Amino acid sequence: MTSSKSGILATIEGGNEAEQGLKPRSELTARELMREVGAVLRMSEAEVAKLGDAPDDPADDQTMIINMGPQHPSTHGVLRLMLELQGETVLRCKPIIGYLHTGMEKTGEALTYMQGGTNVTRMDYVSPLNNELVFSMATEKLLGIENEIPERAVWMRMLLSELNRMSSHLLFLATNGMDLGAVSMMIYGWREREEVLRFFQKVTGLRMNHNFIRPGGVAADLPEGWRDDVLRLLELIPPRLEEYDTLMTGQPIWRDRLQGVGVITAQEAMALGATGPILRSTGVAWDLRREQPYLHYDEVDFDVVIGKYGDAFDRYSIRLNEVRESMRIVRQILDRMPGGDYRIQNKKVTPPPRARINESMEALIHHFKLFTEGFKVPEGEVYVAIESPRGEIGCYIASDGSATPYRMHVRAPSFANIQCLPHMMRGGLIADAVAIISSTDPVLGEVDR
Amino acid sequence: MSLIKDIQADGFGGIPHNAITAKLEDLVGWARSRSSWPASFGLACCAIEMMATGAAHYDISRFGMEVFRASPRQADIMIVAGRVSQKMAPVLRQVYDQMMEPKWVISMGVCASSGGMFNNYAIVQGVDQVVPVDVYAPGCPPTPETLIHAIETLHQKIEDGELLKRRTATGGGAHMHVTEIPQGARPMPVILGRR
Amino acid sequence: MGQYLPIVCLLVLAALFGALSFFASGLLAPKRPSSAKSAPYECGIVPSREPPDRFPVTFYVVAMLFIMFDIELIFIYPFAVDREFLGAYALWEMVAFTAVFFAAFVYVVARGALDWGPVVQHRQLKQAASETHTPTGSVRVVGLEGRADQSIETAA
Amino acid sequence: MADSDPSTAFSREQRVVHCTRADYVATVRGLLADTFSMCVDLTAVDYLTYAGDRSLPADVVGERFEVVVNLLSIEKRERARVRVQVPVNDATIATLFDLYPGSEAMEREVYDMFGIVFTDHPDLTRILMPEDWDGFPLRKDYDQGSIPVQFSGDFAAKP
Repeated sequence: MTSSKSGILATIEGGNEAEQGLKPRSELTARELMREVGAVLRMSEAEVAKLGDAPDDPADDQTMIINMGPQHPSTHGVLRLMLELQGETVLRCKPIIGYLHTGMEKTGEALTYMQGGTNVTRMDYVSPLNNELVFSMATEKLLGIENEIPERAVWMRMLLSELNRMSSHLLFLATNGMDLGAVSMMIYGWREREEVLRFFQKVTGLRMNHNFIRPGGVAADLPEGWRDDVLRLLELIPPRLEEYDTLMTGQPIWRDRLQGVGVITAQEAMALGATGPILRSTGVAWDLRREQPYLHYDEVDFDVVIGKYGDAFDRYSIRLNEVRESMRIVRQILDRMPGGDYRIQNKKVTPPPRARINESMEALIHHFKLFTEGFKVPEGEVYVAIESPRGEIGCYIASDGSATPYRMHVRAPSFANIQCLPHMMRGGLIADAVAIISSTDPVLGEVDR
Repeated sequence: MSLIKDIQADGFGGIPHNAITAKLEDLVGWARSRSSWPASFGLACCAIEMMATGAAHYDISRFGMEVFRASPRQADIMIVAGRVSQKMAPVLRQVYDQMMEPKWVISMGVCASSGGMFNNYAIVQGVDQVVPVDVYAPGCPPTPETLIHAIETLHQKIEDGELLKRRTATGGGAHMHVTEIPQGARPMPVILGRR
Repeated sequence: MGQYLPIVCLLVLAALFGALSFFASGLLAPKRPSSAKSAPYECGIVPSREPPDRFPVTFYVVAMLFIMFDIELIFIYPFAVDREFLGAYALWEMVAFTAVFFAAFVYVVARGALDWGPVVQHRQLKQAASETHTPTGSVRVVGLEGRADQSIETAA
Repeated sequence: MADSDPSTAFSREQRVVHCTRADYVATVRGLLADTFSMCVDLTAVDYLTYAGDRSLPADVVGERFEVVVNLLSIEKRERARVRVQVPVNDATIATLFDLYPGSEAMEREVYDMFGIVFTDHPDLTRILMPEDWDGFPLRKDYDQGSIPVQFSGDFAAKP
């Protein structure tokens, strides 16, 4: 039913999404309430009754449902949480998403494989290079050329993906600090992130949304002097991380705010499909770079960082130490970066260099066909998953032989991690709710796609 | 006296513009432009660049915008940073309505300005269909320098804007104010003053 | 008389500044009253149901405690200003006065008025042995700083 | 790898399990018992205008919709993909919520985008689109909704 009232003001009422919202207890049947109180996991009736806050008759509704809405400083973008509160204790929580739904999967079906990178890179805009990597690897697996990518391109992809993991975790440290009151942490976190972004700008030309990793390799070669830029980065950041340790890890206030908050067990994390630092904080050492190695991750040695308690403090320490691990990997990549070309020399996939177009007619035809129509990908469907800073990001492409993917679906780690929020927030305070949202480090661009 | 009633009705706008009050208008314009606080309306990738502009390296607190007010009650400029989806448009309009006068809007990034590369069902093709926009910042995402340039343009516009009543009898000049959208009418364009 | 002049000037300036800033916003801001501006700010959502007017009692208890101790402080100010003049007797009077309040404070804290919200239990994860995935290669356990029970030895 | 389960096929050396809607939950329950403890992704594909051949095994008849479930076994470090055909006139399929609670939101997204109804799903409402949005955007017959670019070169056809 199209909304009857016309004009701008009519759309305002449409914003409360009654159907998707959290219903007050008086409108819920006992069974629905039993399910919601046990959050997503099917708890047995006995366990839920033990929780004790399902009122005998929902009529005398002591609780208050408020909106931690789309425009809120601590929801990391446009996540909206409807919280049911008893005083300051959170009883139930329902994440409502879709406020940044951009129809990227529909747009992905209209763009050719060459242009797909620009669309995918805007999903997880905090680690764009990992999106492009998973899209390019899926396309290459469909083309069947995933083993013929030149060595230099593979190592460059690893270098950029690890540096992007560092910049993404630095952003997490900044916003996590600011959410919990350490406002100056925002400035420190961004000061380091600017250094990494400056390197990205020098290599890819852009600070974000680079579209640099493309099917067949990377878009351009590393500029001169990239090695001492990376070395400067590797000397600059470790002492800064020591500063973070003294500013945050060592402080009793920080520990009390994060320890024992948002606890999740391994079974719950696996049942909810949470991956990445959330799964590793429960002690399960599942890191795709180690368990299902892609690129050359089996040739570099690094530690998989896991936690023991499954709470927000573990997730914070995991991400802080993953920056150190990434730097260790980058140091090894520096020594092993081979020469050679940076893109596969298969004419059907890689456009010819600009200079050759003036000389040979064939290069001009290839150039024209690749950029107007794009290359055709054989039929089939494939699912490729890599380890992004937030967890397992997967790209499922079904191709019907034409130059545009028939169906392009990206499995976003934050989408599953956000579904753990109701489970982790149950019984905590609102201030803990802020800490828990920030500890799952959601990026709404990839949640809503 | 009609002057007192005008002042009560429209505050500063009620005083007629003349040689004496011109300096007062410049003072008020300067004061407003140098201490305008942005409402953080961070939606997508542009929000990350907006935060980078707020952080230490580019630091817009040099221009008086050092704190991003979360609640619209204390904000003067709304920076729409990111793509506005169909589900988000009512929320954007509601937050804009709840902002206190005088208020301005910077549409940051091509997605906010014109729908950008997402010309599809889900994105509002240009945020000026929802809120009247004063300055458009190009780029995807605009680098912090571009955003600072957009902020500077807006500051210049705030300073030059007319506040006092003009000689409306002869139609010369006009108020610089945003007329409230009456119930159910098409959105009214922003009437800009011509000195 | 002369010694009171600075105080009077300060008072006048304060009153002037207060009035000026009060009326300036009325003068400078164009008046555009609208229903949205008077509505409560719900992060951009128009609430479909009003919030219930009943608030849990714990807010009320904390408010009362604040008022009680605030007024106690107000009584201490005049004593603090003139303690030499008042001598030792007033000092002991003040100590008795404070002791009475302190007793009330101890009783209130003992009754648990100040422990706000759920007590955070450091729940140690009961790790089902079979479930844990046997990691290949080197694994590093972090997040152990300041944990209550340090008995957990780090994994291999 | 258990070869006994119904029609295991391979796409680009990835294990794919085809099954019918009837024994969909049973197949997934079998995989769950066989250490596939994590449902990583649940999505759907609309094969209305599919040109190529869908490499379906002989006994599976291709319907318009196809629900694709990606499972992950942390023990055996393997992935499996379950593909189920769903006809368009009766676009309903059982929910996996009892086996994998995490699939609740993914099923809501598939319902929101394709209109496939998941029977006895605890909370089947739209998740990405606004409440009163009619139509299912990711269906192939739902047009992309893009506004024609004003400058089209032929000046005569100015709107």
